[in-house]
Amino acid sequence: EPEVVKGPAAEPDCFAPWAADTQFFKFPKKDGPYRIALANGYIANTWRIQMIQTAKAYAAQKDVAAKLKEFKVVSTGEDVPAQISAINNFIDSGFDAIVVNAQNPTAFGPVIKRAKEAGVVLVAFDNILDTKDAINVNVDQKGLGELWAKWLISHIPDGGKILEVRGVAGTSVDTDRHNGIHEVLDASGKKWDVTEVAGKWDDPTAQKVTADAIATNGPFVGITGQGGDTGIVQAMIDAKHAFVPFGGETENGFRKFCAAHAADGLKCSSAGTGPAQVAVAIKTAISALEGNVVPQSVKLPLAIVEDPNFKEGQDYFPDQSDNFFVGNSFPTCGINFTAQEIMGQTKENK
Amino acid sequence: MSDTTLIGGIAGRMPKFLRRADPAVVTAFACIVLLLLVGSLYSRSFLSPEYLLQQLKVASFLGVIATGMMLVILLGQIDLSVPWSVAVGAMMACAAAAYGPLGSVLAIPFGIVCGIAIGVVNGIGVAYLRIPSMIITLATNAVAQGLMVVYTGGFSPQDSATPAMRYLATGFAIPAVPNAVIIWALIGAAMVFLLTRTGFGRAVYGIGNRERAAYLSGIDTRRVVMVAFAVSGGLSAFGGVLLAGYASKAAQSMGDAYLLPSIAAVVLGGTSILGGRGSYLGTVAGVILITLLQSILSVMQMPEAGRQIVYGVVIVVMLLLYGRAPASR
Amino acid sequence: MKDWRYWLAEQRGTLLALGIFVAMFAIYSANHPAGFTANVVQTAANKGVLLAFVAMAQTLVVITAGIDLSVGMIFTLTNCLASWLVIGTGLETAFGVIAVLGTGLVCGAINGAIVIYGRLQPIVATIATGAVYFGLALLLRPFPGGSVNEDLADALTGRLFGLVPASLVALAVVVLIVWVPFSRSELGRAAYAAGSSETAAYMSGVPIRRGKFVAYTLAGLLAAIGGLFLTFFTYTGDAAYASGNAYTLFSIAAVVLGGVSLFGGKGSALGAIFGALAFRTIGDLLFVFDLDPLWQPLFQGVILLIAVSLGAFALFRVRNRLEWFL
Amino acid sequence: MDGAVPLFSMQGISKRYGGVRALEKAELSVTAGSIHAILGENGAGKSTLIKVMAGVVAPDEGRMLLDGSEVSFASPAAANRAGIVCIFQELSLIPELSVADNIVISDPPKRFGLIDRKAQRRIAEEALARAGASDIHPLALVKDLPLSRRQMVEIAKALARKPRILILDEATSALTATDVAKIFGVLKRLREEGLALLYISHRMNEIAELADQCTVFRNGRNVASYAAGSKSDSEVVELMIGREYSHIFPPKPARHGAAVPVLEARNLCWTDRLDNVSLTVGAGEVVGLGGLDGQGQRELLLAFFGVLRGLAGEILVDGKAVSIASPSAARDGRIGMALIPEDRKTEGLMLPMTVRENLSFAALDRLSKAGVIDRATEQRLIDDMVELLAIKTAGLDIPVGALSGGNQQKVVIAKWLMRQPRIVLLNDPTRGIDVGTKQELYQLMRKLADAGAAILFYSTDYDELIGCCDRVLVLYDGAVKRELVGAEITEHALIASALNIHGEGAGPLQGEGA
Ligand SMILES: Nc1ncnc2c1ncn2[C@@H]1O[C@H](COP(=O)(O)OP(=O)(O)OP(=O)(O)O)[C@@H](O)[C@H]1O
Ligand SMILES: Nc1ncnc2c1ncn2[C@@H]1O[C@H](COP(=O)(O)OP(=O)(O)OP(=O)(O)O)[C@@H](O)[C@H]1O
Ligand SMILES: [Mg+2]
Ligand SMILES: [Mg+2]
Repeated sequence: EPEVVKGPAAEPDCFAPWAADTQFFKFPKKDGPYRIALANGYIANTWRIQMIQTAKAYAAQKDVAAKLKEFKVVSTGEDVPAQISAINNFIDSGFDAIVVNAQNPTAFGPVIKRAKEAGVVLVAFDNILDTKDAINVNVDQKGLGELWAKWLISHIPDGGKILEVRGVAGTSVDTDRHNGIHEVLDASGKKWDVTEVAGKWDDPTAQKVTADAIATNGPFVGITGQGGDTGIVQAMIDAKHAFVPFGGETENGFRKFCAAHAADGLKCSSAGTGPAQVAVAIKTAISALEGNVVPQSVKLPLAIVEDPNFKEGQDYFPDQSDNFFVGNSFPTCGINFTAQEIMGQTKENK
Repeated sequence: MSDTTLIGGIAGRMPKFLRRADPAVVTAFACIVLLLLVGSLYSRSFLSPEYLLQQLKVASFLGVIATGMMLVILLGQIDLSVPWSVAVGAMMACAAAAYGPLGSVLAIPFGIVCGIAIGVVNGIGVAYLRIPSMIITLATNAVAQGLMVVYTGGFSPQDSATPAMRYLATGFAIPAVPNAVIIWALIGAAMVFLLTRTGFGRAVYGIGNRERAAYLSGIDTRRVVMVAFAVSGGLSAFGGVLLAGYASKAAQSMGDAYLLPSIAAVVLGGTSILGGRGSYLGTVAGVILITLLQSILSVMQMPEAGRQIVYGVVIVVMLLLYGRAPASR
Repeated sequence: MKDWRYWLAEQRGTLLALGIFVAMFAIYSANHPAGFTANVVQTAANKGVLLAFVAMAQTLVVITAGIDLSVGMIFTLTNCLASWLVIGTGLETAFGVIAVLGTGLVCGAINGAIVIYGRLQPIVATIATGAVYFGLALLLRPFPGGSVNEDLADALTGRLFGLVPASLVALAVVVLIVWVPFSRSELGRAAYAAGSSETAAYMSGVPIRRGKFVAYTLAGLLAAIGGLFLTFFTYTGDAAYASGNAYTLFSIAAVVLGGVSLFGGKGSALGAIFGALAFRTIGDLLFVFDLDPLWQPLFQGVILLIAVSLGAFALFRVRNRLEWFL
Repeated sequence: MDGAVPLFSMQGISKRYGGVRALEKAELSVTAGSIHAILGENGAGKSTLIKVMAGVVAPDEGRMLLDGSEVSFASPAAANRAGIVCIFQELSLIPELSVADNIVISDPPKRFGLIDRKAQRRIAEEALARAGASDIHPLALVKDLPLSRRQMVEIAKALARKPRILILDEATSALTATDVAKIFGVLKRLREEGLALLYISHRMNEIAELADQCTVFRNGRNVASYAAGSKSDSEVVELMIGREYSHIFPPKPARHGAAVPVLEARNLCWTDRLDNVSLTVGAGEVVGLGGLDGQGQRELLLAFFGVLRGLAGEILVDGKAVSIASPSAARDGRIGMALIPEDRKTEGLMLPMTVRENLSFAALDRLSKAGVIDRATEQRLIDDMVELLAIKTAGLDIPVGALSGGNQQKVVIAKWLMRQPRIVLLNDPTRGIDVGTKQELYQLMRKLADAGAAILFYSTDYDELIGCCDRVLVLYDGAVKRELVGAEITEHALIASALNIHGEGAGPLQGEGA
């Protein structure tokens, strides 16, 4: 359905193409207001809840709300077929665009086909789709791993024992980040001895496996964690492990630790993309429906904060939940949410 | 302190324990030693006191949760609401702490009470509505999850653990013995007492063996079942509180990792899933086995796939060693 | 009493499940923006059939008074395997399908052997074998991917004559060639007998072990058929732990909703199928009701709670309290 | 039948369970076309012997010959194939399956490899008819049938297997006189047809009527074999119990006037099973419940014990109306009621639990302070009970399931006596119990009554009602049809009123419905 055209995109700063050879789409212009759906999978963790809150907050912003006739969210759980069915239902019900956080990047072939036939704009974010036929709003997962590895390399002069706390096995995010880390470490020429444990992006699990790793394989000269980083630092503190350079995610709790213990050696690089990327995805969908040129694969900027730049009230929030994901601003897209805006959303509405 | 008398008490009873020890329990403890020896081939640190104490500490969270699970399994029932009871306990305790000093004081009891509430719903379903526990607890688990999602999204949640929770999970009242271990020991001792010395305990075994006969003996079987589920909910929530103390905060998915291991630990400890038979000492062995196995597999540099396979195979092999039902003839 | 009353009494669980499903689906399609169309039915059917296969698998084991907590993992493992094998020419695809189904049979047989000949308690034995099957799945698919013969996939997830969902037809065929012969065979009856009273069955000279073994093995096969369908539906293999576990737990819910007794000896796969479809419709109801997204999980939970509590109404008819304890 | 070749014989069969010698070099031989009775007190090894025969239990030593050649059975199925079919003491029916399914369970008729339901139904109907139980619908689920009907199904099931040797282990223990008569007809016909029958029963009159040959077991050995009718009853009993035996029933005390009513029912109605039942049981009185099985006697006992919901009418204890909503209310101090249930294995005992735990189970509330069991008191009361009832057990910490049936029954009674109940309800407590134990039980009952208890006693055995009761209420279709007092209690009167026919000498009818 969409025409493949030449770039650049309508808002080139926000809709940056993933790579030089990324295609650009131009969908036939539709008249608003639009019906847009968000097909979410799993819901029961802070990241997802925060994402949904952000999506609602974004859709409620005045200029966005003006363009929307309906914004519907369905969370189908961990089951891929349920999510596929939800998208099919959205297509059959005549939604103009569907935003999806895919439970499985490769499973949506048939749905993409149907969406294309029905002229529905499909935009994936976070867990994106393995396809050239739908729009992906991408986080550079591998780049994230590379970033963390580079941070460690630059802060650990002589190489040595590194602890790598991985995510959920079998997911592409985990694999990409892991590969990024190892490619950079291997290329550095220094000697690294990496202990890998599975923290499952979950604080208590990460804490437990970190504690075990420290007790049996420690001490380490550097740590990288894909998630559950607050727990990892907690385990270091509990084990009285020396603070060492750390490349990790964007949890508020982690950043609190980084700010507090930087002087003792907890030099952090905290990077990732917060749940606010959903807003970019919705924005992309609207833009595409309006007939603007959008890249098939949008590259999101990483929200990076590195030692010694952790600023209270901006990069971390002492009175917010540890589980809160910081990094909710995409200035190039005109998107910037405060923590209060996101988590307070429902309360204000009530 | 009461701990010394406790230890003294256990030591005093030791010979009797050994005399009456269930071969399954003995084998389970032998398996623990074997596991450690195998682990020490990989790294000497598996035999270090720090590592062992740390395992005991981590095991105590599972231990507290499995205690409740065991009570329910002794009745011939099962509690699949563990994951979100744990999360509810952790999250609600942390939430209460947001309400000033009084909130902090009541945080732990409040978390536990929330778990008990889930248990009571389970208990009403199983005891009074006669819904199979496997399904009603599945449903309450879903409801608890729903409530927590609403809660997390609807309010700015406070989710850091109070100092008291931190202290319970990670502090040291006695040098070198983590508080979590002491708590597990106390809860375990209370459970042993409950099961062996009280009418309630006898009733639990009786109902597990033959509910009809227990009822006709004038036991208020429904109340016993209900209380057992409430205790299970409360202990799951308390496990969550400890876990939150350990991680210094609460998170939604906290309990996911505890459902299957708690069942496996109880059964590995020789308790019959059909109810009516099992000893707490066995559950202790089961909990330690599972925790050690998970930890050793996690630290050995093995891909997740291999870890899962070894985990499964080891459990089957251990059960074949001692967990077999008697031959029918 | 007339014969048909006995039949009715026997089928009560199944009919109740059918009733719940029909009522829910009526509410669903009446409120669906697209209405009761072939597309909507096809979507619901494809999703429901997956769980129906897994629930059938669970039913076979539950009938023997066991439980299989590894069905979801067999489902996942066979999905991963199918994403490697069910591809290529017609002949290759056929071999792939046979290999996948064979793998399911073997997994089921292993469960059966461990439970029956190893004399282990099914619940924990299958927790352990489930871990092994998941490990194997992860070996096959360290991350999601693979592909499937798309012509076959489209045919089986599409519609026959533009109207009837092919997946429902496939389900019916499986019922006819697996469930019906099983339930009417001597071994099937042995499975029921063993579930109802193992000692009585043994004393009566019933081939208990063979009956149970066949039940576990066929359960593996049915889970593999589910895994195959998952591959057809998603075109890929994915070793997703959470989803495997979810299917296991859902299958238990479906079985109970379908009137199969977890104590064994009673119930039918047809009931479990309706239970599965009803359970899936609970999820679909979210779609047609305009609920705040954060309230959706709670809504689902409450509906499930209500659905499983429906059976409790029979309790009010119980006049003799001893009947509580059957 | 002298000179007949033994069809089947067992030589030197031994079987031990741990320290217990269930069988010790036991011998038995069975001839075709005869009925062979096996007698012996509880735990003598009768059931074990036939379990060995039927392939359920593997013997430790000894050999078995069928048609003169040695055989051994790996499973009940193997024994079935050899033509040995057994009706086990603990019923071997599958509760969730239909009667027809059960009857053909071991070898269902098949068509195209699948079970042929039409043929199955035909076979079932035939078998039921042969057993004289055509009133049972082949599609009914076994779990919905009362115990007596289940035993009939069990017999039909055995017949459907076309056995050469048919073994009945206390197969008639739950049957009433009418059913027993039907079964006897069947058994005699089978004998004519040339089958060998083995018959185990504790009812002497049945054995006298049926048996051609008798073998007595004691302590796992066969102590005597004789042709039926060649020994007197008391000789046989002495062989069984190994001691002298007299006066099975204790004398009834003379009554002067009405006893003080302790338990009273007024117009009890419950669904269609109880119809305006009114009765009183006085202190020191043993009141029997008679009638055919299934006429509401069990329901009546359950009604008193707080098990039934939606009960209409009044229950009075000591003249005051009480509402009893559960067994725990019924056993409570003020009411002090005890029920010895019908089926000790599922209702009376927790078989895998120890003798100790079972004995004190119903009295835990009394033995506990603040919920904690006082173990010294527990031990003392248990010792008292074991002594009082002479419970034979290898120890208090073995599973109660390992006791012989009679001793299990004593445990059930003891666990209630421990509460010193004022009202005792007995639901057919002597089922499957040997004469010696029965005698002890009757004496105990009388002792309790003499101590002031009110006893309501249901039995399927008329001799018992005659021997034990001060009064008997005969139930028919949920209503009390007759009250027999003192000398009126005769077998003739009991049977006549059980069938609700007005024989001569019938007393005044009770209840308005008659
Ligand atoms: N499975 C077993 N385990 C332990 N002991 C057993 C077992 N089976 C039988 N016994 C013992 O063997 C002895 C004989 O038991 P059996 O059942 O044969 O007696 P019985 O003659 O049938 O008695 P009853 O008249 O009560 O039926 C008893 O002492 C019993 O305790
Ligand atoms: N779980 C068990 N453990 C040990 N022994 C058992 C067990 N179950 C049954 N038995 C033994 O098996 C024997 C046979 O069982 P059965 O039910 O025939 O008892 P029984 O003594 O014959 O009872 P009854 O008086 O009713 O005839 C019993 O005597 C009992 O000792
Ligand atoms: Mg016997
Ligand atoms: Mg007996």
